[in-house]
Amino acid sequence: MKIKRLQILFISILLLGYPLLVGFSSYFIYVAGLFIIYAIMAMSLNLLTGFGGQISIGHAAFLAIGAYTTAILTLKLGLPFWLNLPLSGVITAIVGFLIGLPAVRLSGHFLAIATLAFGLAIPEIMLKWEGLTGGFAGLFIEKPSLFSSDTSFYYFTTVIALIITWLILNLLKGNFGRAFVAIRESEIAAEAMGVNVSLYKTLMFSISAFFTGIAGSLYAYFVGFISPHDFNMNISLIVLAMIVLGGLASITGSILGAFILTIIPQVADRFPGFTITITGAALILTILFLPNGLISLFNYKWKRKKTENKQLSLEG
Amino acid sequence: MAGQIIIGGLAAGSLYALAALGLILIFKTSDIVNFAQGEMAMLITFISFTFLTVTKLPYFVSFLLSLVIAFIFGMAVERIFMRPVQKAPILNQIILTFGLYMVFRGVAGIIWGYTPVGFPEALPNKHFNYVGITITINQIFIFVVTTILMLGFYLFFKHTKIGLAMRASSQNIATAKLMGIGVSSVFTRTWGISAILGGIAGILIAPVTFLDPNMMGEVGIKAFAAAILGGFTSLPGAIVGGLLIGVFEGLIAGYVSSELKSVFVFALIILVLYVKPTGILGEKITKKV
Amino acid sequence: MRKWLVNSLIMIICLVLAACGGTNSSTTSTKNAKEKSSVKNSQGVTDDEILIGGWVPQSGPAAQWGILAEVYQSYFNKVNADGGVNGRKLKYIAIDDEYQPSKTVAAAKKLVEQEKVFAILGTTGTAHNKAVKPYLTQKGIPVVAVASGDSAFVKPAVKNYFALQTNYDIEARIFSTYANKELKAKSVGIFYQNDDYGIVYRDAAVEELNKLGIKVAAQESYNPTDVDFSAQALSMKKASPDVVFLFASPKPAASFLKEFDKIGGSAERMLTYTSADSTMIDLAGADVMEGVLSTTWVKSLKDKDNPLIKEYVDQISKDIPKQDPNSVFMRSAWAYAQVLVEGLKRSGDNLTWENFIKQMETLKDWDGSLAYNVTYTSDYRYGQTSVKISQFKGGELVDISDVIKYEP
Amino acid sequence: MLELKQISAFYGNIQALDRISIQIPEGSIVTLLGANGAGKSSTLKVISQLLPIKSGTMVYKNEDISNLEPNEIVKRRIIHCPENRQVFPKLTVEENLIIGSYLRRDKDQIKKDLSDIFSYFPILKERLKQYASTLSGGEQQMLAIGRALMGNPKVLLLDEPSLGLAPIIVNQIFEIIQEINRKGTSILLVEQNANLALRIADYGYILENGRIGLEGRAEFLRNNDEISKYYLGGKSHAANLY
Repeated sequence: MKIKRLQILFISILLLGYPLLVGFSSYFIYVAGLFIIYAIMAMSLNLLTGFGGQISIGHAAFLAIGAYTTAILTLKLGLPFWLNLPLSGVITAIVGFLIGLPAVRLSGHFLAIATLAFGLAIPEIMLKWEGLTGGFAGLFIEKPSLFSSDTSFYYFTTVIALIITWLILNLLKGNFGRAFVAIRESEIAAEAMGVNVSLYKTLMFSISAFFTGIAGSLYAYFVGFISPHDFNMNISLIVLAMIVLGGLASITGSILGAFILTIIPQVADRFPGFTITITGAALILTILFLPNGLISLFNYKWKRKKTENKQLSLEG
Repeated sequence: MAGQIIIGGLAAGSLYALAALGLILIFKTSDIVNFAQGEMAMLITFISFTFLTVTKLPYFVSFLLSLVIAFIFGMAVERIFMRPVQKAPILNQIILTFGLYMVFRGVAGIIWGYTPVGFPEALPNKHFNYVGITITINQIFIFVVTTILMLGFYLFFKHTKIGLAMRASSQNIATAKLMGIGVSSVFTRTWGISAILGGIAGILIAPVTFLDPNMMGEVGIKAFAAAILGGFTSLPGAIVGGLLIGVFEGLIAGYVSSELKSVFVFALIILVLYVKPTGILGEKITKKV
Repeated sequence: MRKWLVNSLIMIICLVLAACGGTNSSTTSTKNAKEKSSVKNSQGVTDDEILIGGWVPQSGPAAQWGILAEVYQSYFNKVNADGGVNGRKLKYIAIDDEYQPSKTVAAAKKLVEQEKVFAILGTTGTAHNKAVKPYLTQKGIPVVAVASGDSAFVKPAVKNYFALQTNYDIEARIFSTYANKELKAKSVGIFYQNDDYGIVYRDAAVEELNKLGIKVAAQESYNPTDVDFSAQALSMKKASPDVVFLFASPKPAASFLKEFDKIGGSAERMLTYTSADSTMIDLAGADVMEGVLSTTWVKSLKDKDNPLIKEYVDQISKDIPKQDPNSVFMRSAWAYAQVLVEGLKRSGDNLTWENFIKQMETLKDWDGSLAYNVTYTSDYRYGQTSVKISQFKGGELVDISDVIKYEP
Repeated sequence: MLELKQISAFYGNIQALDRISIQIPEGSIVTLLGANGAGKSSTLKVISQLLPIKSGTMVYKNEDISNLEPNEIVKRRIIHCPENRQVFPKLTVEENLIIGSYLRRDKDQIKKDLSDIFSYFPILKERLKQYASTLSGGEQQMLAIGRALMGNPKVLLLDEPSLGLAPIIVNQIFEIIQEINRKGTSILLVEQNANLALRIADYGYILENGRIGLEGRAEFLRNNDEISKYYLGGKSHAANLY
């Protein structure tokens, strides 16, 4: 746990110093900002999938809801940004709760497909619901006047990301975290331990959606333009890939995964058509050779834990 | 109008069902959802197309040749990629097949490009009119092929030893080994057969969707939907699911909104899963770990 | 503690490498840009090179547009082989934005700030171009031939934006006028793609048809990824319009036409220029396509004696032998690049953004490219509004009218 | 006929068997006794090759079978009837039995074996078309044994056939085990219930922490109070089972 804290402290110092490193280049700051937003999303998905064992292949839909909530609240109601950010989270959480309700009854592949369906349906609804979402034309969002430049908004995003990381880490340490892991390991056993499985599963969806909604809100401000194209199934897949690549049930792993999969397209964009192949190959190699994700290269603790697990499984 | 919509829906639905058969076969035996199934089908269709256009082989020769290649390809995918994760968690398996999906699609794009091309139909294009309802001979052909394949596999699973061995392996790997079943080779062959099914699906679907690396995108998703709706373990379920989705989306497109037809389909699936979490014809999966 | 140090070290190295990799390349490219050139030129220009950039999706749902980048490169190959532009060779950088607007923003920033290109050429995606328009407008970098016919890039005219392909809105009006005058249509049915592309067409067509007193008998839409169009074809047949407008990309248009033909639908059919090439015959079949009308804003390959056509066919067959040069995408892309290079030529040795924009505005009914009569003024940035009506006849597309110029 | 020489095996890093040597002479019933986790089931898994042999050799009819695949073991008619029955829940009783004869090609003999099994366990004939998951525990045990017999075993490895069953059914099953043995099948029987096992066995091994603690003829083990107290938890323990 200590190592994890220090890693995160270190990452945060680096993120805060990063604009100086790259000489405030707008491109590098933009890419780093995207990375941070994806890292938030990856962490919240990891909460649901890595810690809670609930697969979601439709998480981009939550990002979309967060982004559109911010855009619509800003453009139609003129709400200020300090209100939009939490509201986007809350509204996405409510949707997450509603999605969580039927999802409670499903598990494994069935849940995967149900969330896939959700992820495909939301952009189509956004497209159709022109009056509210601008449909195909998309919506432009001005950055809040307080953080109107890329750099200042980058810092704001970093701070929000750090707060969310802290919240998630604390959440995992508490009763919530234990209940999540118990459900992942065995729903029946969790039920026997007195965990209200359906309640916690629904809550997991809501909490994960809440943070993803906030990421969506930041996305809308940061990119400055949203359209249904931004939230297709590929995004959901990439974010899922991030948490697997980095390491399931690892917060630093999510950050690492988000980093790598934001960077690959930027590095590979000069080699036409190879992005998808390289990303896919990275996924395959990780699963085959580092099933605990890249973070397992960093975490020395992991090895010890693995042998412990083995002993446990033998005894059981 | 309703009659024609239903026929159109059945035609589209049999494509979804056809694409779903391979998915179900793999899931039934090795408990893996193969998200790369559609892309494997696409690759095989491209191979068939290469036989047709570059080496100028007759349709059915290239059809059969590409199915042979499909069998080898499917087995290779299992041996190289899937076997190492046989015991890994579901999520790892899902992600691995997603990885394959990306690589297959990317590689197809690099090799063949993204410009869609036409693909010949199995039979000369003819259509029949009956009380104002039109149906083409190829639609009937696809439907018949799907039904025959489904029936064939049903009998295969029910009445052959190897079919029985596949079912046994899917239920309890260790005990299946104690029966003398070479479980690994059963899985390998399953993937080979699924790739053949995918190939058949791809080659029959290509004249409708046209051939490019994205050809199975929409059909693939609907095939998943069909499989899930039908229960994911049941071959007849795939047919029921596929036809239901085809007709349902046809009716929605005809009478409600053509853009929202997928949304309605997904809503239908979530509804069905909520009422019956194992799908329409699905069995409760009791699995020994 | 030591382990933590090792961890941190590895991470520092990773991140710093990533960051420095970028900064290094940026400093070198600025150095290159400054080394030899006279101070007054804008970025991306050296004594022997002009850097041009753009993004095109080369993977993802719209990857078929990736071919554009190859055509630009092919045209630049030709120009370079002929000695370049005023002694400067053209260098082209394509970035794959995977058809995701957030990546397009990254691509635009990278091109302007890291690669420091002189101009941006032929970039795809209406939504994607819109997403970066505020940024590019603020930078003032010339954006030539946005590969979208959306009015957002021409109305109102933006100083650094030069459109080229026929505006969607205008094409829809040309369709309506033609249906009215030549086809004597009383009613029209519209089949359109439910996205940034199709809806612009639909709205313009509906407005124009209403003006002309023609009934809009049916409006059938679909989503870009759909594969089954039987319901739309059926509704269209039921509405039995005199003319059907297809505002659709090639695959859905071909599927719809096949389906419409199968169930016995009969009407004059008009297809947008995006689909107006031999691909349609390959996809839908010559029988189905027989008699379908379209417009073309790029010159047809039929006119083999035209040196413009000859140089195009020769170069493309050399550089992209796998593709049919008849493709309307490819001919369009060639035209985009031709217009850009003409602007560069006219700018002479004074390669500043300011001068380039001024020189582009000197193009008056310029016919030296595959497009007809290219014109720019300070408030007219359509590039051209001239098309020919063409028709599929006996398995090929032939022009059946002279150039029609539409005044916006 | 089947002989294990100095066999060691591991689960990951944990040693399950430590230099075990066992002999199963033709036509005999040999029993493995010992506490939970002593390595009884692991011994059977090593023989059927579900658990790989780390060191040592296994010889069957003068052939070294230490490194064969599970299906090769089955081919040699060494059949393992696993712990906890492990019937295939979603196959019918009939299909479960047929899968037991997976590697056999002698159709007529299979038919005969099937009717033998029905004569041992008439209840299976009544349940023929039912899913195995619908059977009671005792019926499933019968099915598991029947399925193993469908492999026409020369050596039958039985893992805890009495586990969780009512005494009446246990007696019935043990009678059938003896009957099978009389017809010429050698049997290696793993049991928690030592008294029961030693009643029908010829020879017994007592395992302790993956090693053989003691071995001897069944009557010797059966009649030695010291041994049963020390190794088998005493008479009181055995009595508890009844």
